[in-house]
Amino acid sequence: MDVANRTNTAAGGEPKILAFCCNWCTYTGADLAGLNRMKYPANVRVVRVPCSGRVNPQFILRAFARGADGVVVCGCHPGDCHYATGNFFTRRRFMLMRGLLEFNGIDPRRFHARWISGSEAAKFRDFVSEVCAIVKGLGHE
Amino acid sequence: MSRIGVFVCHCGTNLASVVDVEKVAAAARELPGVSYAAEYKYMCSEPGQQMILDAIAEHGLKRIVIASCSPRMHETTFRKMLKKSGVNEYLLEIANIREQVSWVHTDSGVATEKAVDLVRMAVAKVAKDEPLKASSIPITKRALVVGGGIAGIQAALDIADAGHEVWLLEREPSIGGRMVMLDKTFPTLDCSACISTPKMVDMSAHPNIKLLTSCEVAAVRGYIGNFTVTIRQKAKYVNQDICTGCGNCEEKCPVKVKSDFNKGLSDRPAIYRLFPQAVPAKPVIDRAHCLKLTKDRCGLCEKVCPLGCIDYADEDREYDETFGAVVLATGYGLCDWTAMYDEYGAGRFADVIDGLAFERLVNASGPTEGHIVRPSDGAEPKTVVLVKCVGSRDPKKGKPWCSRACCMYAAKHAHQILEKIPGARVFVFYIDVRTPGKNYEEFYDQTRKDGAVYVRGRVSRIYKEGGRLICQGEDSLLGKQVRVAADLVVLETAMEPAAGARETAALFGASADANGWLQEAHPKLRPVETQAGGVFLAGTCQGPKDIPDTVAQASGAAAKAIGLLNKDEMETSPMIVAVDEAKCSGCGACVDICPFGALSLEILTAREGRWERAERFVCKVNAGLCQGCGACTVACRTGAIDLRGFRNVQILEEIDALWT
Amino acid sequence: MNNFSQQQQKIRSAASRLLADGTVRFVIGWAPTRFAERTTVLFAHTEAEAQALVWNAHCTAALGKYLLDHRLADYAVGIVARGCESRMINRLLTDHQIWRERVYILGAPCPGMDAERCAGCRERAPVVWDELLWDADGMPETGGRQDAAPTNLDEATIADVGAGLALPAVGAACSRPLDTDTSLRSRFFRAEAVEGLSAAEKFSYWDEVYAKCIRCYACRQACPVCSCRACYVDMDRQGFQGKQHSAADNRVFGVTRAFHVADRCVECGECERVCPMGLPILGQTQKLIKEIEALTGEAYVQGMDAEEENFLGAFDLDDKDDFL
Amino acid sequence: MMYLLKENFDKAREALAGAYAVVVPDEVLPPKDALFPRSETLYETDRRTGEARAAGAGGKTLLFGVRPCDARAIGNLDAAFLESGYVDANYAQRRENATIVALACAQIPSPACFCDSMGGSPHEAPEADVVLTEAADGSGYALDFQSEKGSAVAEIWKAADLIGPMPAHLEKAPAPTCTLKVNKVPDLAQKLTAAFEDGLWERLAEACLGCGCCTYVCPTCYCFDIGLENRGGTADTFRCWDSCMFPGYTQMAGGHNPRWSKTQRLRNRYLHKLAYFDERYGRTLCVGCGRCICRCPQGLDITRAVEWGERL
Repeated sequence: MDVANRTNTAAGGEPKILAFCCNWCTYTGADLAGLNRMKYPANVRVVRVPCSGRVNPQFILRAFARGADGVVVCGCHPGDCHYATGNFFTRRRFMLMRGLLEFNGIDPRRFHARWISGSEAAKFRDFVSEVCAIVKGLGHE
Repeated sequence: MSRIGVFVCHCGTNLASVVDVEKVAAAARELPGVSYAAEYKYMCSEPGQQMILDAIAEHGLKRIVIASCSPRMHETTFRKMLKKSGVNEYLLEIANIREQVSWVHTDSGVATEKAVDLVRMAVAKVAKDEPLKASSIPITKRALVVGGGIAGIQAALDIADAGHEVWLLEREPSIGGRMVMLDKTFPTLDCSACISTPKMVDMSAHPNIKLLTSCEVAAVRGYIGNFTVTIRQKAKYVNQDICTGCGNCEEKCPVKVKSDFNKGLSDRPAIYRLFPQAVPAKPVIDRAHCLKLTKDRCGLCEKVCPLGCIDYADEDREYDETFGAVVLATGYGLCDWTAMYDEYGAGRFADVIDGLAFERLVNASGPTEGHIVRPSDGAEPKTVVLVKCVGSRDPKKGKPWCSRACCMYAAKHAHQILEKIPGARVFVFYIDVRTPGKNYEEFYDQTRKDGAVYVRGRVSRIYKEGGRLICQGEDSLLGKQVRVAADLVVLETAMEPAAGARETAALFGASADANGWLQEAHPKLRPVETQAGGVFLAGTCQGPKDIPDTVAQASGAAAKAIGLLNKDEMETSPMIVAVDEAKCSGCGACVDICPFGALSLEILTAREGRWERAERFVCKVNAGLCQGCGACTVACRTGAIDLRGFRNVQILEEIDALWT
Repeated sequence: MNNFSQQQQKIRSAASRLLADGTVRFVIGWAPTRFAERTTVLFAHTEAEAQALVWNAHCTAALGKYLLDHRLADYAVGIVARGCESRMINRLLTDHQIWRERVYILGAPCPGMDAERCAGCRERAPVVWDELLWDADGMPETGGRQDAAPTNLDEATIADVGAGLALPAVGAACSRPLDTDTSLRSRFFRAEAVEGLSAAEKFSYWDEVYAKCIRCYACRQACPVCSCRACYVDMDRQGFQGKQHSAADNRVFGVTRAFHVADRCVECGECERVCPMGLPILGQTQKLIKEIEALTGEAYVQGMDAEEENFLGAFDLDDKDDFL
Repeated sequence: MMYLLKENFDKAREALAGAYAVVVPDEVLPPKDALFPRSETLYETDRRTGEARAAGAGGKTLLFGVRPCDARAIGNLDAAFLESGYVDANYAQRRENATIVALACAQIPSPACFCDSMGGSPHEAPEADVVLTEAADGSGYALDFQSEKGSAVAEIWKAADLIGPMPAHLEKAPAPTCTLKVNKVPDLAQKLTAAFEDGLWERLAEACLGCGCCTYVCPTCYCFDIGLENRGGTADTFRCWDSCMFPGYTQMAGGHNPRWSKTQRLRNRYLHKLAYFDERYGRTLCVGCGRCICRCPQGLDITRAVEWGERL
């Protein structure tokens, strides 16, 4: 969690952003961005999970503890979950976790969540670019 | 050492033109656990796969990472390939360096760096992969259809025609449902009974179909392929095996009860069949009204029965049967408008009736033999008002949804009145006219040409004046109040889910939406499936629809059930959750999360510490129901429940791999 | 004025009766120590031992967690339960950890004890009991602890009561980043004290806290919500948390612990009271409850009954996602 | 006898900062952290080559203001880490590099102190290199330099002109006595171990929460665990404090746990402090610092076990 000292930007490198993407929506959307040859910053590293409901908030803690500059969690839009309700739980979990991170002095601009469907390749591109710009702007404290 | 092999694909030039594949392979060779790394033009091609297989054999590789296109593309291909090797097909990870690297980044340097990172993550994860084995469950080759309306009948016939055994369960004494109550069907005006009763006869004669009437689902255990259903057979008091349906008993029975089937427009005896063409064509005793069963007198039916079929001692009984697939076709009911619309008289006026009652009035086999008369005095109405959207599209008083069929059957009713009563006038109050169906708009047009007057607006009040019913409302096109003095008012009321549908569906693990309509797995792409594997939806239980749509969906549900029953065994994904009972504290947090009802708490009795027979709760996973979403794993603080293939430790390793 | 003496007598007679008639195997309550401002926990197994139970402002330890030690037992356990203990019991019932029929609850409405954790307490009367020892009327309903009443050592029949020297609170004499004022507090006093800080200040605030943490896990052990058979932190092979101590590792533990109890915390404050290093960790859990209340717009108090729905085990189709 | 004026106390500490990393013990934790850290990397391994590199254990330290009981506790740690037949390299290196400056207790620090019942004294610290004892008039400290390391400290202070001979009219203040008295029990170790199966252990443990607080604040608890953590290309082998109060301490790989109850764990801790160590090294491990009594959230008290032993 030692963001200040261990981030990549602190070492002068490019920031690394970890993205958890659900297999059925966002991962598919990211693939579609590729199929359409859309361009976005190369700072994002995707971890594929079956459902955003699989993403344990402790994974986010781990990523920050290891030195992530930013973490994003993406899933299907509410109501579109491949497993019906997984992302509804995701929503509550990360609403709480985000508050807790902020409370602990982790800049909330380093953590983002977004619903991105399998067809929203452009939204994936824009979101990744936006987070990347924000995180680059933050640099290190 | 893990003996991991890494194979980097060029994908022709798709990858290699941006990513320095040789550099990726070289970097992979330096990763902990990696024994071998290579690159090749097309990994997915025959020679590419052979190259991997050869490398596995030559270098004794135990785990495989393939850096190529998206796992959504070729994960299955490579899993199949691994089946030919000694490596378990789940000891495989794909690093997606095409869709998520070479196609989206232009700078070769950063793209290569990212590709190396993704390979590093995949290597870290694969080192923690466990060999998994897909298991298979045998499928009971028999379907259960719940509900004997046209949807259930169609689904049952389709499944039976495909060669599978079907049991159809109906809670009423006869199958037929709502469709047999109707007179004619729009837009073709063919006789409803003429097209539905032959299907009912087919049903009863079909060698693959077993009919269960006066039955309910009491309980369900099991899951896709193997549902053990407890069926409750309600007492019929008539030995159905012997009865020939001669009808003596029905004639002699002294009791008169309002007929539900005829919407109270006629009477029936206490020993009765639902309607003349009922299937099975044998009577049952209505225990609530039979004098023998309620007061222990009469006994006439027993005396007149030539075959001694009557058995007053008959009792409800329950028994278990196993089915591989289930089609829910529980249908709809009409909303009780009398409880919602006091301004329409709330049932005080005998000549304000609902659409289904009108169907019975106009039906040749109905109580009036097809003569449209006023229920109050039997006179022929000259002016009839049809009110649409009673209960529908009215979130304040009724239901928020559109009932879909009413626009068309209102047009049909108007047409029938104009046809049967010369000189009759018909006014139709409407909000919108919705006619999306083949030949529907044309039918509506014709009805207007025939003389039906369409008034745009809701009826705000119906009251009696001089023996006639005054319908008052605003004509919103004219912008003024109108009053129509009617002899008969027909309310085209809202469809609502049949009573008990939600509860019945829940027994099978399927759910209902906020309005009580059964929930399909996906509103667009999986409209006949439910979240519960092996449970399918047919007809109006899923939402309001007309007969063609109902039948189409029923055949769709049947096709899904047939597809399931055609298999002897069903392979289940091994990537599901598993519980470590030693760690599980039985708190049940995971149980609340599972959308499939795959988790439950059970009491475990075991020796523990000083206690010889300690009882505690543990979570059990129903492998047939778990779909592998893993949402439950987050609720488990201990990590006692974990998702195979995406275990906590695997994901943590992936994360750690990024920051060294 | 205080009613401690009379009430103590009621506890002793009720406990004696339950032990005499065999209703319970033992009664869990408090007993004096050698030190004037300290009590310990006593499992009274006999009527004579029941006479050693005390009730005074220093009865700070919460008793609910002990029920877990006997969760597999086939006998019934008696327990003196204040508001906090009764909420713990409900929580343990909700989490299927104990059997209601094997707990006999002596309800003891509490005036607020001489502990900082009691300062923000809103629910001092028990919410579940088998027997209410005295009426909750006249108990202050919110905030503020009672003035420390003299310990009723003269009434204690335990033989070896020591010199009666005052021993400070468990975590006292450690430098706290916060003041230690124990007067009337708002429900989320700890969280509010941190919320006003800037992000950088928050970060260094917690850095200081977690540099001191010794990972003794007293906070977890005392927590009635931490009912796992195996804590994630004890399973380093599972990968979530290694055993290494560092401010960063300790911080991951602190945040994870808070998240693990997030929607089930009964706000007893034991985690903070038992901390030997005197760390103000209550703010973490308070913050989460604040967040839940902000989302639902409704009060969220756990332990009020045994049939509660966990916030994280449910959802509303219309839950806000403006954090996205 | 050399003498340090009270007004020069802080200067004396500061004067040492050039030659040593000066550690002033925490208020709660004993100074063992400086010799046996909460967590330390033993060696780093390259995960590809398997080459390991020892991490080393730091340079010269000076513990300033150690309580006599804690100094005695360091003697007990020495017995465990250096004198048991196996020499723990990291501990040995730190111990070798450490100079201990003890400060005799002018007042009893806590009502829970009972060092004088355990064979110690608030004024005596033979394990220390330097002992500061307050003069009877409170004007300064009498200095005992008890070793070569102590003499090195004396040289620094002399060079800085901070100390001088103790004026003849001054004498050390008499040692205070602890308020918590525990009777000396002859053969306590044998009595307690003989009562291993006694039901009273369970009664002593009933109120125990099972946290590890007592072991972490204890100056003589030296149990540790060794773990491995992968950090990308290298793997850290680390040692960290462990606690016999945790079930995981005795958990075996196959799932069996010989000390499955908290009674067994508490009994083990008490017996280690009062009997087992004595049997092996001829000295009682518990030094009577009182921290475990003071910090136990539930009011447990190890002296109860001593009293009970007396009645056996």
